[in-house]
Amino acid sequence: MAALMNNDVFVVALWAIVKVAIILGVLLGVVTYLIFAERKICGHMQARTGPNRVGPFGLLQTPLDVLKLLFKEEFIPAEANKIIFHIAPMLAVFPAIVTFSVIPMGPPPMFVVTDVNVGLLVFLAMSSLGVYALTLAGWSSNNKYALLGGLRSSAQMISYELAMGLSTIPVILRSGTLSLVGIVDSQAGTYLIPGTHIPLPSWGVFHWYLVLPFAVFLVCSFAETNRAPFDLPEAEGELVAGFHTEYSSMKWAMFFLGEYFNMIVICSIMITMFFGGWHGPFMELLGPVFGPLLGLGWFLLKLSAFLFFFIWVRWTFPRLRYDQLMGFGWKVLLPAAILNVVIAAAWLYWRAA
Amino acid sequence: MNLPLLWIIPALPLAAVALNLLFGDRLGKRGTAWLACGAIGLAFAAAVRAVLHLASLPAEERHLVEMAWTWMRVGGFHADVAFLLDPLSAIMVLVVTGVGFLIHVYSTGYMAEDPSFRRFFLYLNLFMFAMLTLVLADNFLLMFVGWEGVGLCSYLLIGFWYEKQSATDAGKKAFIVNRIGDFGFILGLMFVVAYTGSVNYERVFAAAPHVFPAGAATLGSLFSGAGLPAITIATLLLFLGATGKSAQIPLFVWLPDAMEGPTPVSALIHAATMVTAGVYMVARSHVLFLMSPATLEVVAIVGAATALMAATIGLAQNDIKRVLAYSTVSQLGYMFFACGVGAFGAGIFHVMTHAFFKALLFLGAGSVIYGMHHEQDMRKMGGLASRMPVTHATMLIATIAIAGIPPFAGFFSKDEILSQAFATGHYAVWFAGVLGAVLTAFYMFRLYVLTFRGAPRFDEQAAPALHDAHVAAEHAAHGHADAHGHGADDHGHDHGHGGPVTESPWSMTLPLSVLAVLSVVGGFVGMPFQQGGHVLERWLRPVMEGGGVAPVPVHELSRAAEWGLIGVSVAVAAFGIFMAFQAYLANPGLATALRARFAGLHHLLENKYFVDEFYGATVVSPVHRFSVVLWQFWDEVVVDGIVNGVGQVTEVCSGILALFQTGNVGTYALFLALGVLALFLHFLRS
Amino acid sequence: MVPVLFLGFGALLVATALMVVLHRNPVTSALFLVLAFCSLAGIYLLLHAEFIGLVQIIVYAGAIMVLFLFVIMYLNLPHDVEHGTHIAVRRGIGWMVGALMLLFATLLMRRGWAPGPENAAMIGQEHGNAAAIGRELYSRFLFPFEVTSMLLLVAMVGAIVMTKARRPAGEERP
Amino acid sequence: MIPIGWTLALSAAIFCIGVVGVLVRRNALVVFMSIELMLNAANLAFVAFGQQLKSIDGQIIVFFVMTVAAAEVAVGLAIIVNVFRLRETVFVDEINLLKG
Repeated sequence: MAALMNNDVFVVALWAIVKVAIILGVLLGVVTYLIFAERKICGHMQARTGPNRVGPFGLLQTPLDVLKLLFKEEFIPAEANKIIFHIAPMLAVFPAIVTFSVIPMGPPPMFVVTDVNVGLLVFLAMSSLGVYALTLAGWSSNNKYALLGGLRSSAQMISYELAMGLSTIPVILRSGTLSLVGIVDSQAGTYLIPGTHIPLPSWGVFHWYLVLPFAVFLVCSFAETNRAPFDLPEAEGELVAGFHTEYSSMKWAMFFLGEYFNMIVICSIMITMFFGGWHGPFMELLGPVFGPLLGLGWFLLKLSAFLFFFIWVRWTFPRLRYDQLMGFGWKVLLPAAILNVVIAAAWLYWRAA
Repeated sequence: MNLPLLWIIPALPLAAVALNLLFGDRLGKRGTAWLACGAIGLAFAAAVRAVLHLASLPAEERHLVEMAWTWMRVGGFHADVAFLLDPLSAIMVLVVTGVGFLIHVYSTGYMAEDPSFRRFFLYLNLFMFAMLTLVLADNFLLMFVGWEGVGLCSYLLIGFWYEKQSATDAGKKAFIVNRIGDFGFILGLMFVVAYTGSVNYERVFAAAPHVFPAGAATLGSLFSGAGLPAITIATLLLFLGATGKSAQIPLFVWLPDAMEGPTPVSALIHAATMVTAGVYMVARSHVLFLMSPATLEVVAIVGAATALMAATIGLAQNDIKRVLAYSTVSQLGYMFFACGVGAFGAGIFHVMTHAFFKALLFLGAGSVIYGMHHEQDMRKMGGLASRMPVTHATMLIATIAIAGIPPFAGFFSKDEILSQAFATGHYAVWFAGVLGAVLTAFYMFRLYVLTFRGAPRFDEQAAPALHDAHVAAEHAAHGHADAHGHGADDHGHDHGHGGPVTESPWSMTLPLSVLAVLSVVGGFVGMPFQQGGHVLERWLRPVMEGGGVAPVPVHELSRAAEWGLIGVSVAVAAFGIFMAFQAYLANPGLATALRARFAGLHHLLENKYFVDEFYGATVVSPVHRFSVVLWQFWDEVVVDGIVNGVGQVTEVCSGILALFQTGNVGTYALFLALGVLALFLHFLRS
Repeated sequence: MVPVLFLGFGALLVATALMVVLHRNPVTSALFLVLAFCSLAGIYLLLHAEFIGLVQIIVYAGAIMVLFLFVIMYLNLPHDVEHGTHIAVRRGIGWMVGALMLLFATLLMRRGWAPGPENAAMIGQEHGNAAAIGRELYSRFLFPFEVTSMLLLVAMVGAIVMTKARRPAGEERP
Repeated sequence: MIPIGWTLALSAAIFCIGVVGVLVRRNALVVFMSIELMLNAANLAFVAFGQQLKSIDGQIIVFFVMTVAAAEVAVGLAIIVNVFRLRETVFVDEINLLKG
């Protein structure tokens, strides 16, 4: 045992496993109540109270829904490609979880699973893998609507990945590294607005040349998570329920899980890149033990804010038409992102020179 | 005065051509006429300016070269597009632009009815461009460009009325005959280049005396062909080119047929300018010719023979333009034997005067034809003197001039030529010249009398009918512009077609008058009996004495001898004129009697010594038969056989190879993989 | 531990590649190919080529293969029918050639290898080879880099033009 | 540190599998995928050699190969789609218009 403890590889692996376990556990809970929050919020937006029967304030509503889904009968359509039909939902969840391994949720090393020097690439890679879940689900369930949904999702996600990837480049240019931890570190501290004495946290979004990238990234993140107003793969108005028309019970739940995971992931990434990650005031005051905890707190705070924003948007905006979606992605976001890259590069070069 | 812009002189007509091509259809007839004439007029002005500048220089510096750009540079050989203005080219350029301008003006009247007015002036300007290039070139190559250009334009213009078989045939004939001459020219040029390594006049003439192996060939050695020096061959070939262009024996046959073209064309190209190109070329390269006495002999003999022969033919022709054509040939003969006897200056002098009066004669003839509603047969004319006073007067002047009566232009030049021939001891040639002079005087006045004097031999009242009949006939015979310009009946011509015979419009008479004046005074530049030679001689001296080649020996004639010669030539001219009046005016019986007496001779002359038929028998038909053989055997059997054979072989081979072309990607990939395997094996075994 | 991982990834790679070739359903082949690429990316990671590894996933798995899937689904291809003698023959030949090639390749690689010129140290390993690659791309390989961008542009335009839906004759393309 | 022999053997194996795929399959798309396999085998070899020679160039070449592969796939798939529109098939042995 001691020998094992001295084997650092083993230790690292052990720690990683522990962290992953914690994250998974927490995430599942979080998602459950994220759904609850969504229903509540949309209820209040629509001047109703939302779920409030089961348990106090309806708090038990979603856990019991999950339970129900677990026990529901599983239906597999005939002529479906069984294997892929089974794999697809897992694919929806797995990339998101992988991405969590590189997100710094608090000051390293405590709150970071691993710090790979190409963390951002990991995120991009995983989000690009996210396509498969929807595409395959749509294709394998041998259903026109599902297939259409799958095709839509694949086209949509590929299109928006471009803009998303490009909009991250200014951030990389600024921080000079692909490691998410490095990116977060590059946003530590504050800076004075030129010409004034007003201090600003030197978060990405507070630098003028990163505002537009942030906007682009935000829009793309909606598209990547297939959430309104970009939820065309499951546009219930046109395709019964899009790619998961044929799915039921736990597989269907997996898709939901995946969607919310992705949401959380992308929000964390946004925070990491544009909102200083876990950085926030008063951390130095609390000393080495509680300071990091506070960092985690800041991170969670920002995260919840973003999640609220996502829900808010979903229940506010109407769905785009498909051609609008594509046109917007290719003709507006992509050029904007490219413009960002040029502007940021020029600005940084000029400032460095 | 800064450098005269030489390049602008040929550039102007070219620009006119371009404009005419681009916007001609919008310009309309007036615009086209203005454009064409304006360009030539400006060219004339530029030429005058340049020549004045040249004259302002001291004699030995009169040699302006203007480099436009380097044309080609191949190894040691290089040719420029460069223009040379020296006394010789100065005369030529003045004559060409001046006479050319007048003839352009004339054409605006003469061609007024022609539907393809624009095309005519297009060709005419193009010709001017080519001719000026020829004249102004400072090297043989560029000269050759102009040479070919004028050839092309003459072809185009002879065949101007291409819907007429005879015209197109004449055009082709002219072109082909010229090709023979051009071939000689090219070969001669190659000789020159081969020996002197350059085409530039200066370098060639400077180098020639040194590079060409000496050794004067005599006339005898020409026929024996033994030990013929290169210079002789070269000059002979060049002279062959000259005979082609200038219609000398043996290549003169095309010029009379060239009369199928519009009369201004005959005047400009086939009388005044182009046909003298040969003379110009010989005079230009006199250095080379002087180096080869044998060639000079040939030139002199050919010239004299042509002069005599053409003159004799001229006696028996009835078509007014043909008479003039043969007189042109014979006059060109004079020029050549002037060159032949080494009197290049005299030759150029005659070129100039001849340009004046021959152009005048043609234009006058054109005016007559125009007035006669395209009647060209002199036997149907007569008594026009009263009806066309201006034409008559000018024609008379020109006729006297060509006949060689002092003080008209023709006299001076012709007399100088003859005296030179005498002085250099070419007595036979001289005698031929004198004989030619008699004949010239005779047939020219025959023309004059038949046309203008005596009683009219055409029915004026019946003119419309005659004309209408005639229009139909014209199509077959020598139908002209208006043959298609207007159908059988519309007589909307300003000169009242079919109406009474009247004088031509001013646009035609004006040039006539100008040319008349020129043919009167044109000869005074060559007034004899002056210390150190007359004006023209002194003007040309820097050119003619350039190059260290001894001129043909001249034993100075005594003043008395010269007077004698003058007396002789005047006398013979007078005799000819007298005979003409006798034969055709005083007692017409004489002519018929003569014709009856020498029926055979007359028949011979009327048919131009059967030269065409002779060529047809000796050259054309053998060539034709040979080419038929080539066509039916060589081309159809051998060449086509080879081609088809290649095709069939390819087809068979590809048929075999196509088996590998399965169109199946998999197979290709398989072959590829096998190839890779082979490579692997190779590496493994190595 | 690294060799173990390598062997694992390698085995996965070979297996999935074989499945790509063997499986009759294009979609399944494509998915196996994705898997193969992912394991290849893993191998890249083990070879300290993190950047290439992840680009591998992004480009191949994330873009190219999605394109493949998209096309397959768009054409709605069924299982490939592959029976008949000539196909069987070709299959036999194919496998034979492949085997031979592998044999020869191994034989070739069994030979001695001349040691190549060794750089002093792997450039820019300290902070990820992404930085190093970027530096090289924008300095020594700048021209090929630009040319490649042009190539991509051309390919994009070409693809768009080719797949544009045909209009009936007479009607002009906008 | 992995011995280069392993990597090369692996890449050789993948390459040969790709070859087999090209030779055996008739579905143009699968053939295409096999070609991609070969490309990746080459990439692997490049990376391995780069590793061996302690040079980054191998990976840069791989980068370029990937770009070219992307372009190639874009155009190739476009061609296949067109062919399918025209001939209703993607089987390479049924498309032999160029048969000599």
